[in-house]
Amino acid sequence: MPSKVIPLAQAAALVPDGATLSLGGFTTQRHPMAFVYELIRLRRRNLYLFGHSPGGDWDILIGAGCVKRVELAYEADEAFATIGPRWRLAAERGQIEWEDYSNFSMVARFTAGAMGIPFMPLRSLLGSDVLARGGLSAEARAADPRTSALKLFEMQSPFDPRDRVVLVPAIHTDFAILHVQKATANGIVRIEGQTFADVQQALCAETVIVTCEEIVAEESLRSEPERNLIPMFAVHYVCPVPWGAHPYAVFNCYDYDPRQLKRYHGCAESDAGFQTYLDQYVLGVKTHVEYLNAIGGAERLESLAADPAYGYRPDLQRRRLDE
Amino acid sequence: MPSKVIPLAQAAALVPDGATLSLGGFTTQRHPMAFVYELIRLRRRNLYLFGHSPGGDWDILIGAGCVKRVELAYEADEAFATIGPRWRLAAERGQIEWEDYSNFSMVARFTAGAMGIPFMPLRSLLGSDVLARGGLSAEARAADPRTSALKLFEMQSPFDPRDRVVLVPAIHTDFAILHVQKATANGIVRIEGQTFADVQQALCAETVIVTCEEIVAEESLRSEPERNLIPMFAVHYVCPVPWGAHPYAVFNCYDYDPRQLKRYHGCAESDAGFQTYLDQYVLGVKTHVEYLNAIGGAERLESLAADPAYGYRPDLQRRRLDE
Amino acid sequence: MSDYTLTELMAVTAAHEIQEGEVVFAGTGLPMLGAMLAQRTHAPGCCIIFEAGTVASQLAHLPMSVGDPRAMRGAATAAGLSEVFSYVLQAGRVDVGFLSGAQIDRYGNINSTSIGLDPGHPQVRFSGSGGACDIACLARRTVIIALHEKRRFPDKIHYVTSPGWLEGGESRERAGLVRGGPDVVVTTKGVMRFRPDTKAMYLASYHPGLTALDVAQDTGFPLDVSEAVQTPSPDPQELRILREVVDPERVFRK
Amino acid sequence: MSDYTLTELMAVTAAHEIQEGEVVFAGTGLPMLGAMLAQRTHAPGCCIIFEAGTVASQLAHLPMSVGDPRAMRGAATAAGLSEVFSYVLQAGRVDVGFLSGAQIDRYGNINSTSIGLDPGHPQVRFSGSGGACDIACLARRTVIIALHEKRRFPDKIHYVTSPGWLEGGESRERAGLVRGGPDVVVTTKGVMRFRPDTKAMYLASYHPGLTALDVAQDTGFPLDVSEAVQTPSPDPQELRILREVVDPERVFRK
Repeated sequence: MPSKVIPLAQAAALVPDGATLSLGGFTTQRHPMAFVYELIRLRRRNLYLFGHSPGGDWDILIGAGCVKRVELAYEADEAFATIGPRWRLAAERGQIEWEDYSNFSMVARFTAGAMGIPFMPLRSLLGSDVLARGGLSAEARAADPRTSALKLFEMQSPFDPRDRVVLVPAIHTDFAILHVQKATANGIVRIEGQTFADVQQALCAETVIVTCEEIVAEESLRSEPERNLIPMFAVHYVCPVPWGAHPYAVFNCYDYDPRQLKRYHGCAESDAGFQTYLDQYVLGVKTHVEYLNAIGGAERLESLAADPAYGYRPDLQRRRLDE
Repeated sequence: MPSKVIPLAQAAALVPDGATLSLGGFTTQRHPMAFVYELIRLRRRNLYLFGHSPGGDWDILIGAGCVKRVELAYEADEAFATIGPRWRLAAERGQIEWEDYSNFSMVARFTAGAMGIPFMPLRSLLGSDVLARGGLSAEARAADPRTSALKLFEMQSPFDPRDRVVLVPAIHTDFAILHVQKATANGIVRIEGQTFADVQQALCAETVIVTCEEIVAEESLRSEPERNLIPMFAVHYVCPVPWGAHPYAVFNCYDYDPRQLKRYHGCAESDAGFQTYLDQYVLGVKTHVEYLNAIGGAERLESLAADPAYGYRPDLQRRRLDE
Repeated sequence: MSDYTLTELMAVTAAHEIQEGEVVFAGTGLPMLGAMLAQRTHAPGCCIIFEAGTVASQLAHLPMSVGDPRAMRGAATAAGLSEVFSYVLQAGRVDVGFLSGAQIDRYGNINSTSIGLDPGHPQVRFSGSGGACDIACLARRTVIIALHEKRRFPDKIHYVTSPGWLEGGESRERAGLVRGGPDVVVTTKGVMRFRPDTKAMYLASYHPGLTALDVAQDTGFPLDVSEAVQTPSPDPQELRILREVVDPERVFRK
Repeated sequence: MSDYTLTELMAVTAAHEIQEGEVVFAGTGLPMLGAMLAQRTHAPGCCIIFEAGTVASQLAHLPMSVGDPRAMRGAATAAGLSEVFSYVLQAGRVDVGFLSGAQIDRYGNINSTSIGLDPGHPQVRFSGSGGACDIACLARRTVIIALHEKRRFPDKIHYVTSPGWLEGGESRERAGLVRGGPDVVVTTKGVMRFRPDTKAMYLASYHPGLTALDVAQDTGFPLDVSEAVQTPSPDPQELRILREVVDPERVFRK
């Protein structure tokens, strides 16, 4: 089977302005950050993002002006920052369009898309303003096929009229970009640890790009097929990008980087600070290798490398950092 | 956490007459046969079976008169027998009630039950008599809450009226019985190889009984949690039953037994032959160990043991058996 | 005939329906022979899928069921029916699926459920759909394998287990099916295809040793044979691989 | 106060809401402290679940997010959000879920989305639901953790992110919710519960150093304090475990 391996910069260039996409990972783990930085360097505009609980991957894209609309449940780095600073400011300033869902409903939307059905029924959302209210008008929805015609639809079960469910509409994106531990050149993917909604996000996308810590031989992944969750023919491009999720964690590879996260959140609270961060760590460097040098190089990375017995760094200093 | 281990006979005795149940496995692999033989010895009656592609596990239960109604897509041993002989005869003689579905729709019904939703939408079945016709009358359905009020329901998507889907009703059974390779005493389960619909069957059942080839230490399964698919609190009872799926295969443990399958299918074509088989291999033995002796004992079993490099027996003679 | 059997001819003919790189949803028996032969000859990159949960197997021994441990050999992914049916088949990722049945009508609708006008009181009961209805509804195209006898190709079948072109024309699309439909029928007597407009079956080729008329006479509905040619004989190299590599145990080969 | 902090008091109080053997859906922060403390004290068999995909973790280090690699430690199952939300939460297998928010009303409805009457033009935007709405709808009962300030307990919240008892009485059931509802609110000032009939919040206990009236005055709706007692102080053994075993790094402990 032909190789699907391409350089990161070439993969990022596949995403045009106005594209719909989802990014793998969850708050503080396995975001395709190297890919995100490339999109910012390419100055992509008017992207439509779909996610459940993204973190700084979205926040920096929003701050860099790449994003027109988001459909989401949450955007923050949890204990590192309870709301993404650029997302908060963009929302409060009216610089971004959005629609609020919950994690379960967004994941169910990806799942419906992945399964090839138009909707999924849920017992969540009933009684909430997530169901009762919408961020986008009917006109805005009708005008743009990238967003579902209806936000949600409540119905009675035909099998028992006392049963009420909410139908959530399927998502289909142009792209899904995942960052994983291992992949083969021909697109077999191994995710270690929590899978989040990466599988469903991949399977509801037209084009799937996987960045990985390591390209491995086919036999090594075929020997345990129970752990390869994405059919290989659904993966279109594979990019080897070691440390590709920094400053976020990758189970069994490295931990999150509390110092860099603190730096980001410190800077991103103000427009000027954010621009400084962008200039220093994204626009001012040309490649991910240069980025890794900018954040502290081998010494910093070594301090984050996972202890194989834990899959993370048990001695990592996470609080009371004085730089 | 307290142990969930109980003897097989005690576990089987939990299933009362008239219970609804599903059995794990698919045609020729991982059926909880030792449990099935116990149900026959207990002379259970009026069972309601739900399945996608069962094999001889159902056929022998049907033949032994244990079953009142089945909802299914298929019942056969594939290349060993293209229809289960006792199921065929029971259907042709009007001795059993049934409803026909497809594999996908039955699995989606289990999945809906497992997910806690009343139905799942599908794009299959449209245009077929599986959708257009039913085996059970509206009166029969209304009279028995063990069966869904409607077989199926066709609807337009509220998100796009051109989209049509079939809603399949959730299944909830009293029991699910699985046979797996490994389990811990407190209910962590490891399935190796194809999972079939075992996970969904377990999760839509009120009580889950797992029979296993081997009870293993908790650490050995917790070290690879990505491969334990059933939340441990959903498993109620665990029974160690080596060779518990014979004459069917268990990946990485043993192959199917072509000679015993030939014997069954040869006998089961006639009422007298079937009774002889039952007497010799089920009713005439008291325990699974006695059964294993009856089918040939250690010598036969050794000839079926899997080659670890394959997970099955590459040199197994499967055709042109002359006993 | 000659130096090959009818089963071998059908296996080779079925293999030719698989193109390089395609995703193939294979069932037990002849479809496995065809898919494995294609993978060992002209379509090494075809991806074999079994509904019981395996994707991209590199079979070393023929499975006797789609849930056989042999299907695990070299698989890239192993999961369950739900993953294969929803994420692969329903999502539109299967290029070609294989079907068979007891009765087939002129539009490629298939009965594998029962004989008798009331399926609730069958004269003969078969195994039922299994995954056949789902493959018929959701694969991009299907290949039907069948024994060719007049009673198996009747004017009207007793139960539509697996929808083909329904009443022909655009009736399949009108029923709400989003893709697919039967592409070819490979039988013990010939190869039939479907007219693009009416979706009626016609004879594309008759097997060596038979005539087009022989096939038409063994078909229970009028069969247009005007374009029929003789089915090509298997290539010796294909036969060798089929016999020595694909099915040396003669699991399905007769 | 004394030899423990307010955060420690709240963590211990939250831990007491978890019973032995229960399935606990925990979020980042105080709920993790409470769940881990319960597991190390009176409820060793409680099963800690994180929505990002882990079941029955045996935490060695406090996660800083529910998707933290630390959540993998000793887990019995690791999968994704879909498995946890559908097979565990929606299926009714979660005994207790934890919630927090920026605004909470007398019926335990929670706003964690935005301040301002039009959520499309927020004065202050928060992170949004995350899994909170789902936990509020689908757990068997919920424990709410909050800072206690008058503006955070208003007469009317601006957005119902997570449904509590809605308008009280049987309104939750009428909305179609099949189970659950808030059981208790643990704040920086006291512990509140809900009347079985009206579902209105009342003060169950006020923290040491405060009076019932103090709490009522810092609440934006009328709060029945007639049954309020003082919140029990943490047991020294619990405090020791919280400090030495659960959070020696002071990740969440203040």
